[in-house]
Amino acid sequence: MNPIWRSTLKAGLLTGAIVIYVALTGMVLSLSQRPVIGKLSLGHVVYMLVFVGMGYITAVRSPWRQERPWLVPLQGAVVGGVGAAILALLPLIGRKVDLGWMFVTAKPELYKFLLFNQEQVARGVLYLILTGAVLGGVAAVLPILPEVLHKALLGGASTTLLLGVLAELVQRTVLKKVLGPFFAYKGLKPTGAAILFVVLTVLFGLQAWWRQKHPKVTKSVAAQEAEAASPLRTTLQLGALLLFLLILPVWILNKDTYLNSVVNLVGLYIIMGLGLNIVVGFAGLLDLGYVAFFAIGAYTVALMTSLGPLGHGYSFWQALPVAILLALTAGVVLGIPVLRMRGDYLAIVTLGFGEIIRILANSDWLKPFMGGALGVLDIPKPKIGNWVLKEEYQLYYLILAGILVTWFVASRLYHSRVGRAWQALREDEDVAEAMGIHLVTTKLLAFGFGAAFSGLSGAIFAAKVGSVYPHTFNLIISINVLSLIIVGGIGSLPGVVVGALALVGLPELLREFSEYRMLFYGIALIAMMLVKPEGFWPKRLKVYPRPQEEDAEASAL
Amino acid sequence: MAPILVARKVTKRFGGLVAVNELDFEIEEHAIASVIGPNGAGKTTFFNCITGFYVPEEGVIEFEGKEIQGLRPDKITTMGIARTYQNIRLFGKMSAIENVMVGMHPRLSLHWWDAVIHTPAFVRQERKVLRRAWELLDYIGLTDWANHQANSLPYGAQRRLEIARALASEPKLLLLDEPTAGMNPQETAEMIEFIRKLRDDWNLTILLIEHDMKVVMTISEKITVLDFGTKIAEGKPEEIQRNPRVIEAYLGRGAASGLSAAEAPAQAA
Amino acid sequence: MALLELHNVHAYYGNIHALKGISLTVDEGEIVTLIGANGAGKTTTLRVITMLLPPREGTVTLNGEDLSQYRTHEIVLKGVSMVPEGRGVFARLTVLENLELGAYTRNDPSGIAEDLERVFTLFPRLKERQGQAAGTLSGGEQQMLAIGRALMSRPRILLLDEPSMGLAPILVESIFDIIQEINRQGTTILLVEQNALMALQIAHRGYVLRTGEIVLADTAENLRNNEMVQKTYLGME
Amino acid sequence: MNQWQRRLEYWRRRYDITDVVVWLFGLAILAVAVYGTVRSLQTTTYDSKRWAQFVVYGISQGGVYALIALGYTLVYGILFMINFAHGEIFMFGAFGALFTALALDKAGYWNGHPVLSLIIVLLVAMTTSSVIAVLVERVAYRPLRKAPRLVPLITAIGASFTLQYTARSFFGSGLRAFPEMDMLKGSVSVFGLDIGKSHALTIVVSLLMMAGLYWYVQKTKTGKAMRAVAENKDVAALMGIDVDQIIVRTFILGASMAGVAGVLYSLIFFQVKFFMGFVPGIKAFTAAVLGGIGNIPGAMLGGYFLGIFESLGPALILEGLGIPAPSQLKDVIAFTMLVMVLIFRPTGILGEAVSEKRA
Repeated sequence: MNPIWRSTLKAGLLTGAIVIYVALTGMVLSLSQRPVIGKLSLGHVVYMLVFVGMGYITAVRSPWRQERPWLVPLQGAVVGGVGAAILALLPLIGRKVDLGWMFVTAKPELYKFLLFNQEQVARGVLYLILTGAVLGGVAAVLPILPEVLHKALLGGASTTLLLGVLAELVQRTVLKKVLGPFFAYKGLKPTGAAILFVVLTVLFGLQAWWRQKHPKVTKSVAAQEAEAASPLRTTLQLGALLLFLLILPVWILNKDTYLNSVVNLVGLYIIMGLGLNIVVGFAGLLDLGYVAFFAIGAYTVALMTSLGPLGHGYSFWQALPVAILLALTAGVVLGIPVLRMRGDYLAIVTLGFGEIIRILANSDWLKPFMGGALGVLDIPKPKIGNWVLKEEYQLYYLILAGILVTWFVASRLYHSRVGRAWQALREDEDVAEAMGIHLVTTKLLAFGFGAAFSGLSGAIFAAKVGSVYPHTFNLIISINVLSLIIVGGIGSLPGVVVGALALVGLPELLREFSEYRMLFYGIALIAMMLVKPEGFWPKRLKVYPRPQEEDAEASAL
Repeated sequence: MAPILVARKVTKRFGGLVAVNELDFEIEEHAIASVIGPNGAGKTTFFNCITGFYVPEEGVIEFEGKEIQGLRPDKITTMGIARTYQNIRLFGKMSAIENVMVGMHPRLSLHWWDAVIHTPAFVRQERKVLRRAWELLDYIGLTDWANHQANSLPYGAQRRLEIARALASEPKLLLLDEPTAGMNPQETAEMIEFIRKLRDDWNLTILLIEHDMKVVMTISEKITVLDFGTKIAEGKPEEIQRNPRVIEAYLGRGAASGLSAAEAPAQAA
Repeated sequence: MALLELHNVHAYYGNIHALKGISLTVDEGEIVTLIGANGAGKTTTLRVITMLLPPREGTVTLNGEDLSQYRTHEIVLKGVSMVPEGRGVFARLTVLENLELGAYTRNDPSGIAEDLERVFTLFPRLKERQGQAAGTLSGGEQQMLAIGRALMSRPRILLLDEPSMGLAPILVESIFDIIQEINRQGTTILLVEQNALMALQIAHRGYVLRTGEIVLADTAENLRNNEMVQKTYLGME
Repeated sequence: MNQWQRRLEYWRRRYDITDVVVWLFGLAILAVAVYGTVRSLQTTTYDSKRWAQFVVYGISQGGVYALIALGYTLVYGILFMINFAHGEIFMFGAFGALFTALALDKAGYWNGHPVLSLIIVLLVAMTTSSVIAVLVERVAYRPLRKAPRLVPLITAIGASFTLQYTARSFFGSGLRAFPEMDMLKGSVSVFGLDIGKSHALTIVVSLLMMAGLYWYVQKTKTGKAMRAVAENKDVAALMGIDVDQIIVRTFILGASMAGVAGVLYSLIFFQVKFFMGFVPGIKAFTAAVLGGIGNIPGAMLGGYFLGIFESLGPALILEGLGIPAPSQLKDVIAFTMLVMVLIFRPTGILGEAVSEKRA
């Protein structure tokens, strides 16, 4: 057989394996009640996207793209069709043999859903295979189209789908005023989807056409140097961003409690991410016990301010500095013995430390002081004068302030002697030491800052939620924070925000997916390292302009 | 002139292997000296003892009259010794200028809180750092590469950048580990000139390890020859060239038994 | 036809252009030496031949067969064996285990036993120490072990990378004697050496490398008499 | 005398205030532990038989840790990376065992032919674990072999979570009961001690597996190739060893041990769940580090050491300090011990001193 067809068949088998995996995780069935566009449910989307994606990838990689483009859609159809045929085996086997004792997700409802609720099994299987073939084939058409058309259709289709998935977000925000008519209660109306698709495709097409006409030139380093010397534009951009952030909770999100609480959660993760980014991103120390400092911050505020029997009656503002200080102290105390260890040992010891804090908080031994498994309740909201920050959109400003402060500190540290020492350390510890950098104090500084930021985040978290329990502070939080800085772009400050939005905000908005969140994290971590290890918003080199005195020379460059 | 660095009876062992054996060594201030010897003779190990990467089991190393053996590398660098590496070890993902700025680390004094608040002293210092970094890049002719990632630089530029990074720490003694390795004759000739200029411009003492005999003979005021961690000869280039033990260690039996290369029996015929 | 032939080979470490168009041949039964300063590309050439560093351009052929289609462990099956720089003995394994690994690709116990005897005849020291961890051997013994191990695969061509490195002159002599002996028994040898004149005494032909290029290629005798070679490796004006 | 002066001088130069703080920190914990132990031995009511049972229980638990730890150590020894997903490989082994055991139980074989059933279950568990391990190696580690060290460590964490939550989705989030075996009910008496039969089985099987592994690595051709690859991959390839293939075999070997551990663990605790790999995983990793990671006898020793310490520790140390419900804190003891070992012996109990050659 022709090797290209053989590899196409292989791709089809892989598609089948992936689709079966997706079906057996239970995603397909549990999301089948959530409409995206008309009758098309999220359950349909998750497995059909595999056909689309694999068909598209096959086409992009196809050696026939140039010489025999007419065969490419056929390839895609084979990939999708074979994948669907394999998926069809699941209901076919499942109806004969009980798989439920092994796979809890292998239920008759799933089989029915996969066969499009057809009474006749053969017809259901046929529909399924046809669906796979058509989707794979259509997706494979895109890469052989002219580039503008390709980009336009891809952008239009994926954005329409995304809007359908994020219907709730649209419904609750200011966007409703514009897009409201296109949406049903949940998901898009079919007509709305069609109109949106056309409009978006045209828009994406125009943009792609513009790009083609005016290709983006990467600025030369010399131009960047000149720009860095006069930072006016950056200042303007920053101002606009700040304005947006200030009006976000009230005007854009309509004081919606749910959306604002999501935004606040993202904010707390951003603070933590900025802290861990110093430890992992700047200094290259892998800390897996980062949640410990978050817990210390939260418990400090909880115990100092709680109105319950365990509390001591201090105000939030009195407790906040204590929380930060205690977290910092814990960071340094842990850091001193641990930071002499080799890199990989650091990971396991910090992980152990995170567990220790949780176990201690949960233990009978410390129960009289920390409440054991029952936690600490009745934590009052912060007050400014007589103004109580009790609503989520009010707390937002507290968190925003926290982010701004941590961002400011992190970025100023990064561009200083200390920040350069951290980077040197990350690059080559031995040479860094030979450059006169004291390893332990430099690492301790990173660890201390990371811990302090995490403590700050924990302190606000306690006040926001109103109660703390030991089981909240498990390893998963540490992994979340680590994942978000990696997905965003390790060492990059904007990357932290992007990562937090993608890994904390998006799953919160897609509550249907919450069951599968950790699964997605795991896959995201692997995929990111394999495909785009530098992250979505990679760290960029800072451009250092020539000093002012030599302006004449710089412009000559 | 007084010696800037003195080593007395320095011994470094790895397991059973004696890498440096009771080495006595001196280098005068403002001199250029070389350590040569076959591969594995203990040259780099000796460098590592000076810079604090290794702790010699025995012996004393004095720098400007102060004992330094056993001190950690960061302390030794702060005292005024800087080095380059046989296989270039730049901070690859930082820009060229940042590499130089890291080099200034031991000469800067302000703390993290100065950086956060941007105290006037900090702003002044950073401005100075930036200016000096550009000056150093100017000096080695790499201003065009200033804002490029260090590991994207061409090979020769990386070698020079490593020297600039070492200079940034304002050393009194500079150790160069095979500065001309992998260079063609013209680049090598330029490097020789550059090392001389370096010494004069920065009032340095330079100690180098080198394999290229031509470089060694041209540039050194004093040569120390190591073999098996032991010093087998020391002196001016002309003396070294004539020293039979050196010829033996380097050239093997033909030369050692008094035959010139041309007269050696062609056993391989 | 030459046994081993490199034609216009270019190789890179990252973006460093380490070999800039090397062409050389080694004929059956020869000892050929590559000499040059540190960083000239001698070791890189050997790494290219064994595909530890596949060339970006050019061809490496053994007996007319292109080697670049194989991975390193398959090269050994083709009859190429290499003694790496710094000997590379497995320090935690015993001398005997090291030698056994040299015959990893072979499945003829009697032939292996025969070759083991041959190695022990060449290096009686190794027989005495066969139960000892290789890391406890002296430098000279490790070099012997590395050479013996390479012979265990019954190579057609043996690549030697700086066998004299870090050895006392007396030992260097005996190692070089043994190399000649191995060659006399029928193994072709490509020898990389810094100790240039020593290498040129046992080699038939030689190549001089400088910064990734071959600057001289001649018979060993002519190279020994060459003024530039003498000057570069003696530093004599 | 002179020697002591020199040593003092050496210390004064080489170490600074942070080192002193670390040692004081370690010594303080040690002092507390010793004080607790003395108090416990003075006051508690346990008799010597009870103490001995703590030890036996610890050895059996330690055997499981040791088997898992071997997987960490084998992979670390050859790739110098922490295979964070190894705990999940253990968990999948246990699930493989669970479904086989359920099927055998349904067919009446489980108690009808217990020895045969056990062997089948062990083989299935080893196979399941191996398949998962090979999959992880192929997808998440092999493409990144030349990447910076942090990168495969992160994919390992990712693989760990993917596997854990895949199991959760596939097999449900609740506990699954592992069928009990009549043969393993009750206890045997050895030297006057009553040892639960399943504990006894665990001890015997883990010892046998470890002996087998040791033999395999020391004596077989593949074992020798593994050790060669661990020392130097390039030179190993020059011997004609297919390095990738040997790495896959190493993963299989480690996973098989984890699969066996999964069966033994299920036989002791009678339950299988999707997050069961996490705690034994980090404990086993701790054990591997304790013994000196990369070192096979070290992993075994570390496993037993940790098992015994964990079993004895709460009663021996914490009770004397007057801490209520000390067994809640046994993980705290385990991790504290890890920190202590790393402070005073950074390369673990049997680990070789990492040569100071760096530059």
